[in-house]
Amino acid sequence: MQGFRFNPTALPPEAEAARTRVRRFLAGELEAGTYAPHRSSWTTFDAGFSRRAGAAGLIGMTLPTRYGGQEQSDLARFVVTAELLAAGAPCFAHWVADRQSAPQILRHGSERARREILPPIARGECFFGIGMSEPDAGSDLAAVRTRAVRTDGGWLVTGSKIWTSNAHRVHYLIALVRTGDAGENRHGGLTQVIVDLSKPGVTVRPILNMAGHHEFNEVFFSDYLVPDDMVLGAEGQGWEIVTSELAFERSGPDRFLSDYPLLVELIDRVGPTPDARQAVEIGRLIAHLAPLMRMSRSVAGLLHQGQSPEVEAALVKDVGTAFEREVPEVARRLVPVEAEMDSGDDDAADRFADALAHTVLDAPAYTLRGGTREVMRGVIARGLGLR
Amino acid sequence: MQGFRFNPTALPPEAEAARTRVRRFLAGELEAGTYAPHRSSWTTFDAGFSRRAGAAGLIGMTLPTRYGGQEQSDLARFVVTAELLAAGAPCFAHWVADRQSAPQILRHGSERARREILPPIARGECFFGIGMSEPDAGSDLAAVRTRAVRTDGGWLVTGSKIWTSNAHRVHYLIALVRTGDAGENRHGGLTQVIVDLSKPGVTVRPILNMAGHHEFNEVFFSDYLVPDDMVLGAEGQGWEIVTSELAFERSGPDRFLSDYPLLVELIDRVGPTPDARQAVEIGRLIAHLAPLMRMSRSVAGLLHQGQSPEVEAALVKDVGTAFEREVPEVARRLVPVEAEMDSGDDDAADRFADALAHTVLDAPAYTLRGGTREVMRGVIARGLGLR
Amino acid sequence: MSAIVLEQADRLFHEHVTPAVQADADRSVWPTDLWRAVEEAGLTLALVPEHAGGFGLPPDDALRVIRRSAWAAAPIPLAETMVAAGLWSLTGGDVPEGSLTLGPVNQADAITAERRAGGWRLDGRVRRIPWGSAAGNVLLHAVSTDGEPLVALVPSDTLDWASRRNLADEPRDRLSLSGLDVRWDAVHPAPAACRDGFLPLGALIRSQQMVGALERALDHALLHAGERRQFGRSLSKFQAVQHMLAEAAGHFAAATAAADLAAAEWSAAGGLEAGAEAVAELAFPIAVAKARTGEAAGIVAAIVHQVHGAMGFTQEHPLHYSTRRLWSWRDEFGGESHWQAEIGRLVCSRGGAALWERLAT
Amino acid sequence: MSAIVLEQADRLFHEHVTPAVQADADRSVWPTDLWRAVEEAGLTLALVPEHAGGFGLPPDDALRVIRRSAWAAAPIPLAETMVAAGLWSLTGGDVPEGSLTLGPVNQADAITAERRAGGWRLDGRVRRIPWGSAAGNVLLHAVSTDGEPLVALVPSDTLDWASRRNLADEPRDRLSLSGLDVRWDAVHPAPAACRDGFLPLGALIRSQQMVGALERALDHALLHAGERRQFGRSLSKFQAVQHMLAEAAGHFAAATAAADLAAAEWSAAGGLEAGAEAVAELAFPIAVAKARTGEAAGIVAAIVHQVHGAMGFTQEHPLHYSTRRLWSWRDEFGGESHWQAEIGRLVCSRGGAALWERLAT
Repeated sequence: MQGFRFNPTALPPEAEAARTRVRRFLAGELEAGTYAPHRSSWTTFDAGFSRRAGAAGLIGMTLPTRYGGQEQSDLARFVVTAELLAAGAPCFAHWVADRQSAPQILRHGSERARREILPPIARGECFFGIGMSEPDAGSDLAAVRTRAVRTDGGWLVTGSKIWTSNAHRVHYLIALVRTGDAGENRHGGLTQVIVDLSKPGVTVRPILNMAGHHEFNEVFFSDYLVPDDMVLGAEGQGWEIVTSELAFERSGPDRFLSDYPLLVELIDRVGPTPDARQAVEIGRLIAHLAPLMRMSRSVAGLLHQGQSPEVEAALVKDVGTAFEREVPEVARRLVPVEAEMDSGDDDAADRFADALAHTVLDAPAYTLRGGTREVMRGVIARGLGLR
Repeated sequence: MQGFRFNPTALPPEAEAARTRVRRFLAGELEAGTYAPHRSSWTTFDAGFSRRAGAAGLIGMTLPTRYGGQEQSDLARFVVTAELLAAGAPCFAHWVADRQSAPQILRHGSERARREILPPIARGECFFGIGMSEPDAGSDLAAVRTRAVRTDGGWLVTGSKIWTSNAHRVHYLIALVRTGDAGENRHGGLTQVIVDLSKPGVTVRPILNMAGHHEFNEVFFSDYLVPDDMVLGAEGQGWEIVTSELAFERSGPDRFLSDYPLLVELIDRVGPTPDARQAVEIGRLIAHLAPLMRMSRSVAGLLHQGQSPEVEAALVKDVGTAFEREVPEVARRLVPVEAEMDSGDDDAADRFADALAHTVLDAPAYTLRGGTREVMRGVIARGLGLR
Repeated sequence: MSAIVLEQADRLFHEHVTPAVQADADRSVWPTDLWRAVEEAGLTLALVPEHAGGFGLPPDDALRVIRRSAWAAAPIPLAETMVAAGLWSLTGGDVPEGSLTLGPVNQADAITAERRAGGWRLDGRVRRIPWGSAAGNVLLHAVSTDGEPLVALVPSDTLDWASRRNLADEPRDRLSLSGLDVRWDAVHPAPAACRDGFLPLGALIRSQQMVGALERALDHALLHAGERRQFGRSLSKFQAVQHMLAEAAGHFAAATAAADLAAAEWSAAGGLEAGAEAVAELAFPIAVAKARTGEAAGIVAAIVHQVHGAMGFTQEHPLHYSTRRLWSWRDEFGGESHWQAEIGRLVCSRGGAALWERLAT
Repeated sequence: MSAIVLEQADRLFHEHVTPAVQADADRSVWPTDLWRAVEEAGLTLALVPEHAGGFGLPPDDALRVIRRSAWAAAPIPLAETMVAAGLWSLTGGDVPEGSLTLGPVNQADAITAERRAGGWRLDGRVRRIPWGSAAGNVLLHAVSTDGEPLVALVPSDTLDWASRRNLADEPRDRLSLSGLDVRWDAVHPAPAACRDGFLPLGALIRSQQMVGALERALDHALLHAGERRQFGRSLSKFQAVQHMLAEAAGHFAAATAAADLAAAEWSAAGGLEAGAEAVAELAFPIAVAKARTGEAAGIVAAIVHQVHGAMGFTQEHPLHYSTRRLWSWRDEFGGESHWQAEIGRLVCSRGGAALWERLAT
C-alpha cells in the first residue's frame, strides 16, 4: 500500500517557548475566572477572550511580522492550538480567522487585503466566518449558485449562504461565489472573495440551533460590491484554493479535542481508583487520543514544509471526529449522571453533568462541520486509489 | 414509517411438545458424548448425528406426513432449530435440506422428486448443498453463467459453482442455472434444478478453508443431465423462487445463535460474581439476544401464515449476524485467555479457549454466508423506500 | 377497541401538538389545550380500572398510547400520570384531576417517612422528578422508619422545588423535603409494582416512549433522504446513506421487539396489579427493554443527524424534538449500563446453562 | 543505512517467504532457508551492539525490520530472537547461533530460581512460549528465592514441552520446569528492560508486527477490490466498499502512529539498554501501542474479510496469513483490555489535570 505521510515530527524550540507562553496566558485567564472550562470549547464565542489572546501573541503566529505576525512555524501554532483546546478556552471568535482566513489572505490576497486585515486578525480584533454552503449545496460545493457579476473595479454579488457560523458577530466572510460556468469537471467558474459585513448589500438572518442558541445564520447578498482587491487568487480559481487548503481546516487538534474538558471531568469524577470498566474504557480513549496527537502534529509538519496533505488531513478528521463522538458516550456509560441543562450548581457532579449536556448536544456536529464523515471517507478512498 | 411486521407470535402447544422432544434427544446425545458443544456448531458436519436427529423426528417436521414429515407448524420447527443451536449440536449435514431444500421441493418440485427425496430428508439420511455462487457471480446471482441446454426429457448442464459447502459429502445440490436470456431486468432466464451428485457429469474439487478444513468446494458440470422432473418450478422461474424463499434462509435462529455455546462458556468462565465490566458487557449481549429471538419467532409465524417477509428476514439476518460477530470479541475482552487451536485439554479455561478459537475463525463468515451484510442492507433500504 | 383508542390518540396529538405548542413547551409554557384534550379523552386514566372510575385499558394498550404520544413528542407527563394514577387508585386512593408525576426516580435518592400524630412526616432530597412543579400532584415513594415502603400523594404546589430541565427541555425538578407533614390518608402502603421504588416502572415507560421517538426520528430521516439532493442526486440514492438508514432500521426493529417483549410480559402479569413474584420476574424483560431501546436511541439519533446534516441542528426543523428526547430518556430511570449490569449479574449468578430457558420461552 | 537494511530485508523476505514456505510452516515445517538467510543478513543480531559482535542497528530501525517481516508474514521467531539476543548480550552473555525465544509471556505464569551448588534450579509452568521447542534457546525470566529477577538462557532441547499453536499455526508451546538445574553461567541478573518480565517488550514487538500485518491485509483488500467485479462493476466502485476501506485505513493510520510513538520513545530511551526510570516511563507509550494496534487488528481484519467475501476464507488466498496473525498477536503479551486498563489506572491515579502533559509533549 502506498503509505500515508505521518512522519515523526519533532517540535522546534520556538514551539516549546510558545507552549510556555500560552500556558501562562491560560493560567491568568483561569485565575481571573473569565470562562468555565466545563461549559466552554473552541466553539464558544468570546470576543474579549480573543482580544486578550491576540494581545498575548497567540493569534496569527505564522504570519510575517510585517503583517503583525511572528513568523513562527506551523508547529508552534499547533502547540498553541492544542493547549487552548485542552484548556477548553472559548476561541470561536478568532478561530476561523486564525485557522484558515489569515493563511488564505496571506497566500492569495491583494497587498491591500493583507495590510488592512492581517494585523487586526493577529491582534484578536478581527474575526471571520466561512461562506461556503448554500441552501441547495451542502457538501456539494460545485453546486454553488451565488453569483458575482463583473462591474467597474470589482464584482457585484447576489445570492445567499447558509450555516454561516457567527455571521452576526464577525467582521468578514470569505465566500465562494460563481463567476463563470462550471465546465466539464464541475469545478470551474468559482472564485473566493472577502466580504466585509459592515458594508451595504448584505443581510444576516439568524438560525437558532436546537439548544436554542444563535450560532448559525443565513447571509443574503444583493448586489454586494466586492472590490477587485478583495478577491482571493485569480478569477475562477476558487475551487483549487478551497481544496488545496482544506488540510489546514481538517487536520488540526480541533478535530479531536473539542470535548477534551469532558474527558478531564470524567477522569476526576471517576477518581483515582477506577473500577474494571472505567479503567478499560478510559484507557481505550487515551490509546486513541495519543496517536491522534501525533498524526495531527505530523500534518502540521507537512504544512510547514509547504506540502498539501489532503488525504492525511481527511484521515485526521475522520479518525479524530469519530473519537470526539465517542467521548460523551463513554462518559455517560461510566458515570450514572443524567445530563442536565445549565444546572448552575458547581460541585463536581454538576460540573460533570453540565459538561456532558453541552457535549451530547454538540457532538453530532463533529462529523458534519468542516466536511462530513462521508466526504472524508470519499477523500480517503480516492487516496487509496479506489475512485 | 411503514412499520415492520414483527408481531407477537405465541407458540402453539405442539411447539412446546417439540421442545420437550428435542431436549430429551439432546440430553441423550450429551450423555453419550457424541459431540463437544464447545467445539461444535450448526456448521459442524456429522452425518450420524443427523441420522439420529431424523429418527427422533427433528428434521423435515413441517413436511406433510405422506412425504415423511409431521405436518407441524413453522413455529414448532423454529423451537427445534433454536434448541439445537443453543446446544451447539452438529447439524450441518441436514441443515440445508431441512431449512430450505425440502420446503422448495415441496412447493416447486415434481411429484417424483417429492416422493423420492423428501422422506429420506426427514429421516436424516439425505443431505443437500446450495449451488448458487459462481466464480464470477458472488452476491450477484443475475450473473450466473452455468448453462442448461434443452435435451430429450431434460436439460444438459455445463459450467461450475463455487463455495458449495459439503458438496463432497451431501447427496444433492439445488443449483441455479441459466436456461435463457437475462432480459431487461437481469433476472430472467434462470431455473432451479436438483443435481444428484452420484450421477455422471459432475465433479467436485475441494477448497480448503483458512483453518485447513474442507467445507467449501468447486463443483463442475459437464453435460450433466437433469431430467425434467428434477426441475423446480417452471423454466425461467429461478429468480422468483430463490428470492421468494430467502426468508426461510435468512430469518432463522442460525443467524444469531451460531456461537451461543461460546456465550454459555463465557458466563461460566466469568462465574457468579462478574466485575463491573463483565456484568455490563454480558448484560448487553443478552439485551441484544432476547429481542432477536422474538424477531425470528415473529418471522416464523409469518412464514407459517404463508407470507414472504423478505425485509423482516433481512433485518433478522443483519441485526442477528452483527450480534454473532460481537460475541467472540466481547468474550476475548472479558477473559484474558488467548485462543488456542485444539488444545485437547478439558478444564474450563481450555474449553473456553477452544470455543473462542473456533469462533474467531468462523465469525467473519457470519456476515457473508447466506447473503452479505451489504446485500442485506440493500434489501432493507429497498424496504424503507430508499431505492 | 385498541385500534380505535390509538387512532383517537393519534388524531388528538396531530391536532394539538403543533409546532407552536412544542416551541412554547421548550420555554416552560404548559400546553393547556393539549392536556385538556388528553384528559377529556380519558387517556390519563388508562391504567385506572373502570370500577375505580378509570378507562381500564389493557396494560399493553396503554403502553401503545404512550408510544404514540412519544412519536408525537407531546410535551406532557402523560406516561407519568397514567402510572401514578394507576398506582394510587390501586392503593384505594382517589385520583385527583390534573397531571401527576412520581419520584424518586433513581436509586441514590430516598425519602424517609416518620409516623406523626394524624399522619406522616417526610424527609429527603430528590433530584430530577419528571415535570416536578409543573405536575399537579406527586406520588412519592417513601420508606417508613420501620422499613415499610409507602406511597404518598402530595400536591406539588405545597413542595419546595428547584427548577431543572433535561436535554429536551422537559422539567426535571429537584425536590427538597425537610419535615413535610402529610395527612394519614395521603399515605398508603406501596403496591408490589413499586415496593422498591419507581425505577422499573419508569424504565418500562421510557422504553416505550423511546420506541415512539425512534420511529419518528426515522420518519424524519427517510423523508429528508428522499427530498434532499446532493451532488445531483437525492440523498436516498447514496449507498452510504442507504446502509446507514438500514442499520438504524435494524436498531429500531430490535428496540421495538425488546419493548414489545416487556410490554407483553408486563401485561400478561397484570400490569400495575402484578404481584410480588411477577414483579420479580419482570425485572429481566424490563431491563432488556430499557437497555436495548437506550442503546438504539444513541445510535439512531447519531445516524439521523448525520443524514440531516446542518439542517437537523436547527430549531426550525422538528427533528430535535425527537432526538433530544432520545438523549434524555435513555439516561432516565437508569441508563443502559445500569440495566445491562442488572442483566449481567442476574445471568452470571444463575450460570450459563440456566440462560437458555429465559430466552427460549 | 536504515533504508538499505530495510530494502535488503524486503528482498530477502520476498525471495524466501514463498507460498510453499508459508503452507509448510502451517504444518510445523521449519523454514530452513529463510532462517539461514535472515541469520546471514545479520538481522537476528540487530539489537546486539557491534562491540559485542552484533549488528547494532538503532532500536527503531530494528523495529522497522520486524514490521517488514510481519508484512511478509515470515513464519520465524525473528522478533523474539532479536530481543532475546539483545537482552542476553546486555547481561554479558554470549549469544548462541540459531533462533531464540523468551518466556514467560503472561503475568499469570512465573518461574522460580533456587540457588544450588554450581548453578540454579528452576521451577514453574509456562504457557504459550512463542515458537517454544522450535527455537534453539529460550531466555527464561525467573525470580530467585530472595526476590532477585534473573534471566537464564537454556537450550530448548533440554526442556519438557507440550506442543500448542495459535490461530496462525505459530508454535505456542507449554513448558513444564520441575527442578531443572542450569549452570551458574547460564543465569544472569535481569536487565532493567525485563526486570518485571517480558510483557512490555513483548507488547512492543507485537504492536510493531501488527502494523506490518495490518498494512499487508489492506494491500490484499485494495488489490481485491480493484480486481473483483460484482453487479457489473469493480468492487472498488461501491460506496459501501470505499467507506469500509477508508475506515480501515483510518485504523491502520492510527495504529501506525501509536506504534511509531512507542518505537520512537523506546529508541530515544536507548532501546533494550534503557535504565529503570526510562523503562517505567515507557509503560505508557507501549500500552498505547499495544492497545491501539490490537483494536485496529480486529476491526481491520473484519473489514478485509468482508471485502474479500468467501475467497478470503480459503487456504489458497494468502489473506489469512495476515489476518490469522492479527487475531493471534492482538491477544499475545496482553490483549487490548489489559493495556487499556493499565492506561486507565495510570491516568486516573494521576488525575485529569495531569493527563495533558503526557499527551502534549
